[in-house]
Amino acid sequence: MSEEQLYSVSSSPHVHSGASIHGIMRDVVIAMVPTFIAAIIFFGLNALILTATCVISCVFFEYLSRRIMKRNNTINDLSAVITGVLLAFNLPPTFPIWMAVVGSFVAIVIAKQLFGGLGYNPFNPALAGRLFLFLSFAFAMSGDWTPWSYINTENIVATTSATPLGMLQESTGSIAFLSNNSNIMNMFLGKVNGCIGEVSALALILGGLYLLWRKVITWHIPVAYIGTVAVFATILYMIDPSTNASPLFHLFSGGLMLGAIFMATDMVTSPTDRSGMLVFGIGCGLLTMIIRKWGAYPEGVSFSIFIMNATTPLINRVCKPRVFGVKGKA
Amino acid sequence: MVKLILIVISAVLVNNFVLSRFLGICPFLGVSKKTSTALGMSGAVVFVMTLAAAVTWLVQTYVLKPLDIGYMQTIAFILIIASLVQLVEIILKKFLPSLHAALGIFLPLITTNCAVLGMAVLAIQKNFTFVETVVFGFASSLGFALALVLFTGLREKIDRSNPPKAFKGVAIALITAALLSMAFMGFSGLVKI
Amino acid sequence: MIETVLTIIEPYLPIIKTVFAITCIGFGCSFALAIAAKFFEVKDDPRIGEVNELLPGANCGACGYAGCMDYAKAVVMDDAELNRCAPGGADLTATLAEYLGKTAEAAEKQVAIVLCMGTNDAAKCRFEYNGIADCRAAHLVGGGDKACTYGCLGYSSCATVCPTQAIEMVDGVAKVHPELCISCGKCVTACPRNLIKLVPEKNTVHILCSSNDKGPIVRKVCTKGCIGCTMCVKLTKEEESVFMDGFLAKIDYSKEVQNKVIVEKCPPKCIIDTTINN
Amino acid sequence: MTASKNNTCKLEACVTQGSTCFQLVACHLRASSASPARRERSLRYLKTYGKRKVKMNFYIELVKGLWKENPIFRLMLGMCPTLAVTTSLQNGLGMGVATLFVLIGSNIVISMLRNVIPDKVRIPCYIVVIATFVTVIDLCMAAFTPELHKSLGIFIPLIVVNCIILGRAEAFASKNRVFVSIADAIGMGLGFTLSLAILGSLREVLGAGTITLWGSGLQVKTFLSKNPAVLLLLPPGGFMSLGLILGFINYMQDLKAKRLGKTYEPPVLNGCRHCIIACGQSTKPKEDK
Amino acid sequence: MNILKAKFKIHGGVHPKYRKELARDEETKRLPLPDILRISTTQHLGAPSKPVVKKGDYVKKYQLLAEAAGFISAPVHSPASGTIKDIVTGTGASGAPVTEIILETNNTSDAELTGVYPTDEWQKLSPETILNRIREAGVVGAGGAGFPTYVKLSPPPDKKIETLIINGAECEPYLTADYRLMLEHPECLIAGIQIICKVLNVTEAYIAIEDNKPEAIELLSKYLEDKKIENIKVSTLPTYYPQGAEKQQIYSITGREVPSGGLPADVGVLVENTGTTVAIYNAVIKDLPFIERTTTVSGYGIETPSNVIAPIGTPYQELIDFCGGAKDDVKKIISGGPMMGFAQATAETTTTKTTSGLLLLTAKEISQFESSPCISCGRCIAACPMNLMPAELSQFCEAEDFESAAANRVMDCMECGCCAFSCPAHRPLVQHFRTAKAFLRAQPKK
Repeated sequence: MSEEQLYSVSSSPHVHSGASIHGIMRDVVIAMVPTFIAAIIFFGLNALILTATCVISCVFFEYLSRRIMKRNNTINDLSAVITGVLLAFNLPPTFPIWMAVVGSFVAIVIAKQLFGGLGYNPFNPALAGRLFLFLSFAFAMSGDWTPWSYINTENIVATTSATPLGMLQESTGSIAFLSNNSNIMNMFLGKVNGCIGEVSALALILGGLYLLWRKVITWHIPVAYIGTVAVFATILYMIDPSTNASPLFHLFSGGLMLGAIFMATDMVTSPTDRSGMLVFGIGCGLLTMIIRKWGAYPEGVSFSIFIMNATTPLINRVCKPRVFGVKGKA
Repeated sequence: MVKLILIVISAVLVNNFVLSRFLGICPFLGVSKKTSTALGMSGAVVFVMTLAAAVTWLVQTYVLKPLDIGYMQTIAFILIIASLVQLVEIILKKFLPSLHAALGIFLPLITTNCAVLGMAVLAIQKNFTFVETVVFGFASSLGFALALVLFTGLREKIDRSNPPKAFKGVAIALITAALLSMAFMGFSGLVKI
Repeated sequence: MIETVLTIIEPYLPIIKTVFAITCIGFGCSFALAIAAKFFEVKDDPRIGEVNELLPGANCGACGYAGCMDYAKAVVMDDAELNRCAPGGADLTATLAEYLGKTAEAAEKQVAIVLCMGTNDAAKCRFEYNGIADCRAAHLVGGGDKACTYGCLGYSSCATVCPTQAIEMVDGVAKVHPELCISCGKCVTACPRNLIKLVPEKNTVHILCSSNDKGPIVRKVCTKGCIGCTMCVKLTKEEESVFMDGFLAKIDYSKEVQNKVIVEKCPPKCIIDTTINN
Repeated sequence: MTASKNNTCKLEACVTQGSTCFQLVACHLRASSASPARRERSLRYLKTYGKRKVKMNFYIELVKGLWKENPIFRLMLGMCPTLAVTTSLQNGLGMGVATLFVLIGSNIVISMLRNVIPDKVRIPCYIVVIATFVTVIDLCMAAFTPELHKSLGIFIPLIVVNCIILGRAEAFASKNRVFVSIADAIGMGLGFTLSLAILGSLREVLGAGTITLWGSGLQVKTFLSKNPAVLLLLPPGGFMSLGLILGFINYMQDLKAKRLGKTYEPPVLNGCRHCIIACGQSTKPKEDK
Repeated sequence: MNILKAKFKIHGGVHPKYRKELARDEETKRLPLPDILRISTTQHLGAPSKPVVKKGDYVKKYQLLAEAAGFISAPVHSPASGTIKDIVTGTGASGAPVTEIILETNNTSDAELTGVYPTDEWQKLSPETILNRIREAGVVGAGGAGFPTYVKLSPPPDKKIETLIINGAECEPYLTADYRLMLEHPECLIAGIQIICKVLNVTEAYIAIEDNKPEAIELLSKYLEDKKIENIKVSTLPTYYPQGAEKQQIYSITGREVPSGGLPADVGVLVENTGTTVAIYNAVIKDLPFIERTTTVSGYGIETPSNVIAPIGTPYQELIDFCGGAKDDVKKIISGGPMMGFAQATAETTTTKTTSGLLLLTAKEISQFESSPCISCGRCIAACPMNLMPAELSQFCEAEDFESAAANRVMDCMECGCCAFSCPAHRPLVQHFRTAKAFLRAQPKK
């Protein structure tokens, strides 16, 4: 009997859709390829080096921490790769390599593995790494923006070596200039300064469409997020166009697209139900605009998503679908 | 009016009592295991702190200042806060037993919640008027409540998670608090007060 | 005159003011509190708190109440039995009785025991189980993967609920460390196969099998199972401490086994004496 | 033998804290290969711990606060000043010394008055005593170290509500003679100072790249001073560094316990148990269902 | 035209690989009578029947073996003549211990029937007589749960049944037994529906069929048209799992939501399985007790997937041998469908009145569960037809916080398996809920 091959017995269901964490993460990686290409086009070798550093160090820290904790190896689920790429996308092209490694450490070890690894982290690891770097090394994160390879003398935005949002904050560029069509077009394509992965809205949207097509993400968070920003910016613009940039400027500047498509939709740290996702997206949008408009920092995407991450457990408590056959709230 | 709104925004978000001023950490870490208890504690703190703001301002302005013994602030305030808490407890127990049952166990804790005394001292340092002090007290406690409730939600998630053994319990709670506090850094510069 | 007094106390004025003010505040506060305490007094039985202090504070729930405080309340207000606190044991019962001026009979100290010896090499598996590592969950899937439908599944549900970590999984079977057991009975309810019993601590001889199958069936699935040969019953005929329940020999825990030779004589060796085997 | 001695200390720690220590004792009993007689004794100890007075000598009292019952790293007391003022070594030391002073003073007075103060109003009395010492140190610091006084700010008056001081008053000074109470206060105060210094220097080195002992007079710059991780000086850094240190300590303890063949349970914050104030209900938190 | 498209779309649901092509075109075959039948007395939901025979008795085909033990129970009849060898405790399909009557068959046909009613004469019978016949024949729901049909057809007087739905959705992958039944015996099915309509005095009846079975839809609607039956309509449902779940099907067709914890009768609807309907037909018109049923034997692990009529109590091994035997790489034997069926430890288990399928699956087809952490992707929530939050519920269950699970309505879970099917982390969600439900049911009511 014991030599005989035993049948496998488990609880139902006995068949599976075939979806796996690895598959989902692979799709996310694929979706980030256009942005990565755009980053290399605009920022050259630096973008490649930075991304490679972050990915390698993230995977290394993931491996190391799992090893020290004597737990199974999880680098195969590719989540560390995504964290690495996202972290790199959130860094300026001239960012020092050793600092990127520190950021990877914070992202993988402190924000993720200390909580038990993928699925347990309450905050988005890449954002934790980015915010740590941003708050620690403010100068390196925002100081020297001059692109390494891409210098277009016709493009004033590029030569002033400041991000569009930075210029809005410092009021160095006139609002009218920032909001004019050619500038918006540059921002849409990515011919501006900024972190390596956030400049090209076009590439990011392509990736987002791929994710939607593969059903990795749903439309709720990105649409709610971007929509809220658009509505908020439109209202401000209508109140006073001379001090407020146009809604299109707000949509394509800074990390909004990157945040809305890749970071706010991080499954682990966003609400699970559709209604909760809408709340989450709207919250992100409002906070982003509040910080952009009144806060001390030019950009509020990372902070807003991070803050909303903290509210996710509460949103999950409140936003629940109505159970079939139950009148009113469950 | 504008100043009152600014005080509220400042105390709730920008200079959150727990996350950026480090006041009231003990209850923040201690009473954040379950949402129900966190809400009870928040209620008790909001109640007591608002009341304490009013009373301490009155004592400061009408007793300590005229007598020119501002340095006795600490002793006077802690006495007042302690008795106030006791008083509230006695009265609640008599007249609102259900509320007492809900908040009762948290009330004595508030005596040593440094957020209350800290709020009173801060309000005096900032030369707030009476109304401003009361609003400040209320908003600070609201900020405490906000941080506590958010943190409790996170901790309920973390309690179901699987940190390495060495980080189970307080250590991981502190790391979570660090990340939450990092999130709240985003509000900095929103208002200056 | 007054002026002289004033000039004398002049340098000390701040001190006097301070003392005066703080005294006044202190006096005012205590006065207010005293009045409040007097007029708004709500009577609580102080004994509840004191009984609560006497209890061990394990909040294990063995007494059947929600926690130690609830039990204290029940003891003082509703005349609950004094011997229900398992962790406190006989000592506590005596203390409580003394404190409340009552008489109470101490409950016998009991410990949990797992009535199965079907370790990994002794008991066979029927199938390859794929699912949650929890006995209750595994029991619901095809009746558990152990070939013996009575035996310990080994997914340590009892060890998880034990408040004192007195249960350890040894070779796929739960084992109770009696010195740590506080007889709260949580494991008894946790075991889906009802293998765990609370038995008097003084009994040291146990039959560690719960299979009520006939001998050949038992022998097919486990080398350590009771085959119902009734040898132990025959050997203890005079003292009547072992009896047959269907095809399973059981110990009558109200008596003590005298003839310990049954430990040696049992063919599948499923009788143990904890004084020797431990 | 060291193992069992260690465990007895742990038991005593539990006794002084008034906490439930089933888990701890359970671990000890299960893992220790001690003789049955010792096991028996420990069990008896466990059963009667509520009633029996534990006798301890001066030395034990003095040393325990430094590590075994370190108020911050082990007992998790007085977190607010710990996190708030440790932006530099200097601040941490200043805060530690101020607290040490108050602790010694209040422990002496309370221990002396322990038979005089009526039980019902003991907490207000303790608070008044503590507040007095706090005011004294507040005024002293304002006079002699104005800079430090300014940078510690509101946290000096807040020593009043530091759980350590009230906690020691309630749990120790009110039950022990003056002599041991002083030892307890010194031990606890030094332990507190030590922890603050560790935390402060860590945060300063990483967050500012310097080590400052006396103003700018004694400032050492480290390799990080060019690109310090400023975040560590900000509030998140406080939480993070303390969390990491606690985790590290737990890890080392766990390793040590494993070497001795025992199991180690990290300290937990259970309701408001960490705050030893005898506020009636709160010492034994009602378990939520 | 009497084909009706379902109007209402339920939330959730999944699209598993159906693999119905394996057995859908196989004509139903009859299994030769096995030598040994082991007839379980737990053929239905409720109290197990009480054996009325004892060891050594000689029984004839159709003779009563065990009588109903209580209101929610059903009698069991002998599927063949032979000698009772023993009455023992065995293991049922769900793994729970059951009492089995072991019958040694002798293949003689000394059947004993009380009488046969001509097909047209049943119209004259009173509803009570029909009901009584259904009860005595031991008809139970053949879909899976095995609820005694007699009980179902006697709703409390305050609940008026207005609509009858015949569930021919057969949304479980692999299974084709009901489909073959509809194709091969439309007349039995329609007559069965008319009997139920008469018993309940219902005028409106729907035959619910998923739109992946166009032949059945066409055949039945043509049959109804030919016979000019107006009150029965064929309702086509979009194909997705669990379209055959009672509450979801009612919603799809009528738009009515069965309240949580309630029965279809609460919204004036009754749902019967096609197999049950045919069994009713057999009971009332042919006076045959429920002693055999059509079972789909399928999966990549069987040589020739087929639909087989087998007597109750047939060991699975007999069915497997009849269908050409098992292939070497069989990893799992499942009684029922792959989404809700029970995996078997051995092929020794026997068929019952509720065995709709016997699947032999290879390692390629089955899923492997891991208890890896939830990544909160929300797919289970999107898939849950009951609108629950499986991700959160399973975390409560994992932490053994069953009270929170109950507060979040774990009891409303019908264990359809959509959540676990779509979980990328391969979490054993359904098992968590089963455990929680078992725990909560064992708790005394407050």
